Amino acid sequence: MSLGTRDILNKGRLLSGTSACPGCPENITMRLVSTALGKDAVFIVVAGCSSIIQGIGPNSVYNYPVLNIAFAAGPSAASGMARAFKMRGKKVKPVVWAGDGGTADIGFASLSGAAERNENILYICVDNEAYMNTGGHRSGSTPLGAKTPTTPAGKKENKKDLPLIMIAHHVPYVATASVGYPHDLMNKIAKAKDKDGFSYVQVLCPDPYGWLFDPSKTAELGKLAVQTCYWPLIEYNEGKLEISPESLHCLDIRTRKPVKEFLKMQGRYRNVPDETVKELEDYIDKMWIRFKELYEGKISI
Amino acid sequence: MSLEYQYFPVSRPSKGAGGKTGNWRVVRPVVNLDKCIGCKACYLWCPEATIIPGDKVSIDYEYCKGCGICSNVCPVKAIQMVSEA
Amino acid sequence: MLEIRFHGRGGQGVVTASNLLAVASDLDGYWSSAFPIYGAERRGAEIEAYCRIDSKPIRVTSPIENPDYVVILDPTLLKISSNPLRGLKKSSVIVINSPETPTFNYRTFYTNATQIAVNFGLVKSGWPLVNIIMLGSLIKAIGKISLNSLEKAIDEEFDEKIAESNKKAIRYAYENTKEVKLVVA
Amino acid sequence: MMSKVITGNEAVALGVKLSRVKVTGIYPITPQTYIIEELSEMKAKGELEAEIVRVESEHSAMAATFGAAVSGVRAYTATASQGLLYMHEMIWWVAGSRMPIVMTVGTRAVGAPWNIWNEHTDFMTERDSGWLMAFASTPQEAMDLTIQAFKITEDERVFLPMMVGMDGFILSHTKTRVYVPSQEEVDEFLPLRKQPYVLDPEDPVSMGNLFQPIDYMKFRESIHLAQINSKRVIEEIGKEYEKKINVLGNYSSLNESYKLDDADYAIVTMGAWSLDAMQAIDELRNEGLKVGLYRIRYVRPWDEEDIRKKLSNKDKVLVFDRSISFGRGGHLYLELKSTLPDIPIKGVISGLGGVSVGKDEMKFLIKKFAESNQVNEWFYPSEVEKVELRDPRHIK
Repeated sequence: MSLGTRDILNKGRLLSGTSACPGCPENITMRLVSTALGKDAVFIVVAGCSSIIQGIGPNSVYNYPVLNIAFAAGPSAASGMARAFKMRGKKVKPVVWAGDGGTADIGFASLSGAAERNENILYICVDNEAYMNTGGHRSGSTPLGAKTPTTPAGKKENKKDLPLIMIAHHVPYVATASVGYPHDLMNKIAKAKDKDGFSYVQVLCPDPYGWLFDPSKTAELGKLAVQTCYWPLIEYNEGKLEISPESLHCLDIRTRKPVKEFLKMQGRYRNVPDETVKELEDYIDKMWIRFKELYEGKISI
Repeated sequence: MSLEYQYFPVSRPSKGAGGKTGNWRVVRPVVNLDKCIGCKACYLWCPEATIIPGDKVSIDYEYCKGCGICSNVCPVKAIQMVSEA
Repeated sequence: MLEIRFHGRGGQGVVTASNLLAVASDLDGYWSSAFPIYGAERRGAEIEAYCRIDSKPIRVTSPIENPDYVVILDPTLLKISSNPLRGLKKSSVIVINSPETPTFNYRTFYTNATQIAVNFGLVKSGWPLVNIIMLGSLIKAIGKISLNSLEKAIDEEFDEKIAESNKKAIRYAYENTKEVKLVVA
Repeated sequence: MMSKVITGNEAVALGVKLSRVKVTGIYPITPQTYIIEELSEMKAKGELEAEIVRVESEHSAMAATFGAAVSGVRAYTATASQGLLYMHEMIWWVAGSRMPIVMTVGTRAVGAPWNIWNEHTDFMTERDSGWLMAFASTPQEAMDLTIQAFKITEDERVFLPMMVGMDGFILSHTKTRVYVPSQEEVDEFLPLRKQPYVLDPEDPVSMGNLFQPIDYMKFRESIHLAQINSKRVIEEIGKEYEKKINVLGNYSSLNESYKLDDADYAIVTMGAWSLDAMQAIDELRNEGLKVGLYRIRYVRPWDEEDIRKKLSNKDKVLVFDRSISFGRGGHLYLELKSTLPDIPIKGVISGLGGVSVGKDEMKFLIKKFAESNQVNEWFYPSEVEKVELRDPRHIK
């Protein structure tokens, strides 16, 4: 554990009095990320909950320079910033802060472009698995079976496998994290920050109001997602895939907690048919077979 | 030419940009100081930065929204959520 | 004002020829403007480019419909369309790449630019580069643009080696361009 | 200052280099592509000290250019047609952020159907976005306006982005003589970059979060006033440019007049065909027709005062538009109409999608207008007049 509470006390850069819903996982993530990043970062916030969370101008609860920008423009604006700071001889990390809609859907082309160019930026996807800011509508990152206002009968497709897609861009660093495991998240952000090139970190952010659970359980859901192996904690560092300790048990199907334990806490999975749960388990199983083979070097991307 | 007409959409970091969010609260976290072991788990997870750390933690009620995460992550159950009513 | 229209095929350097003429004219103290008609044409397709030369700034921007000089880089074009001879005036002059003596009802200059290109090694991807060679014939026909300026324009445009062989070729073309005795029909 | 025979695209690229642009986000689209090729070439040769971000779309080109600008460096991009429309969202974002940026628009028709040739509709559709909008009539002017644009946009009385239009192919691809200033001359003219705020961790200002409705409305009014106040700045800077850089230029006013003082009739144009119009006017004057030209160089700001001053004593005015606001008419016609409510004004739309309208067509139209007023709103030059219009397919 490289970052103890002492560091956290000194470095968190989210100020109280945000416009976020109570129990917001994006706020938890912002506090942890800023702790790991320190001062020398500029945030590029694309359309989403975080556009609102900052509060009303001329004030903002993000104690960072922030460029608020249109949905699809984050990675490209960050690219321009990175080049500008390079020209000015300043060591400042542009950090894109985007939701899963901004990442998996509307912003994907610019994300892919910036990754392909290996721009010196850090992209953080705060993945609450839907367009929460507009009312929880399905995105490419919404999982199979989840009920949303635009998929009232449950989503028919699986979650887009963004971490693997980003790994396939062969960038220096790709990692996943969860608000259930703060130290893992902070360590990964600290590593990503030091890369001289593109890094991508996707943080699972269980959303009480979209997933429909008691906000006091946000951290718990973040843990359950990992324990049931629904959400993998992995790290792809300079071409090598590592499974984070919190997820190592997932490599063996016998040591996984049943995904049902994760689903039953969420209103979006109320009355989910057994066959959907089966399909979801199947998806998780296949995901772990892939990760296992990658991890053991049997296949490569 | 006076430049008074120039007005730009810029902001500066400031506490409470989202308002005095303490009044959103329907339940309030109350710390049992006898039980608190100062581990700061509540501090780590608080989404609003309203836990004031120290040997024992305290809470900034001006901004605390009462989400209850602190109560849930506390390993010694030292934080109780109490109705504001 | 002199108006010159170039006809060739995509890939033959029609646009470059018109540009080089504009640069050479500028070096001789004239105002000039050169531009192509841009379409979605690809290699082999019929292409036109234009050049205007004047002693004062040029204001007209439209394609040249009634040229004083028509330069035909590829004689086979005449078999596929009547475009090269479109809108000619009585006084118009034709400058054509041709192995034999052409017969037009206009004052005509010709040279075998394809042969000259082969002789001087100006062949690229199997295509003889006739565009610059034909400029030698053209300035011979025009009379008031200097070979010297054209050579300077070529030096600016190309690397030394390519420039040298092109300069030799245009000089040769300049000296060996023939005027056809006009036969009035 | 030295003279060179170059295209509009090359002239603009030189202007960008001389203005010491530090970052450019680029994406290819005909007919501006040569600008970004030139810049890439200059960078490869070590002549241009800038970062080039070769992005994956025009939306990203503007976003990258914007990101660089808010981080405190001079930034530039270029586009056209579909590309301009694709970056439309970001264009508004930049103006709303009050960020000085300069962009070239090599004007081109908008699909469908596909058309790569010149018209002004793409450019004109951005006139509500808050950008300053200048339009060149020669490659020389395209370069001059580009250099001036950096100084204008970075003036504290303005702090708005600016796009410089240039007719696709007709200017972008025409090689002609351009007087290119030296680096010393431009350095003397163009000071270090100024902008309203810089995003920097040393002083964490942030841009563009949610504001109250009343603030938002005040921001909008501020853009409006900055547009209006930019007129004086453009004139000042234009005069300075004439004095320090291009003594042959005529930049002391936003727009330009030609043989207008004693004219009975006036025509209004914008862009390259203005020069054909001047030629037509010279010839018509020889025939005894007293006609003059008012050339719009700045669509935004719109110089209402000057237009009234120069045109309100004319018998009638004919406005040439190379763009169309469907169902209403040409954009300049509509602007002129609202500026001069008391004068007979007619609008003619032509030259769309690359239809060639030159001196002869201008002469024909002006003469007809002066003598009989019988000018059709849609003008097809004779050679394309007999275009077969196809029947729409009726779908059952």
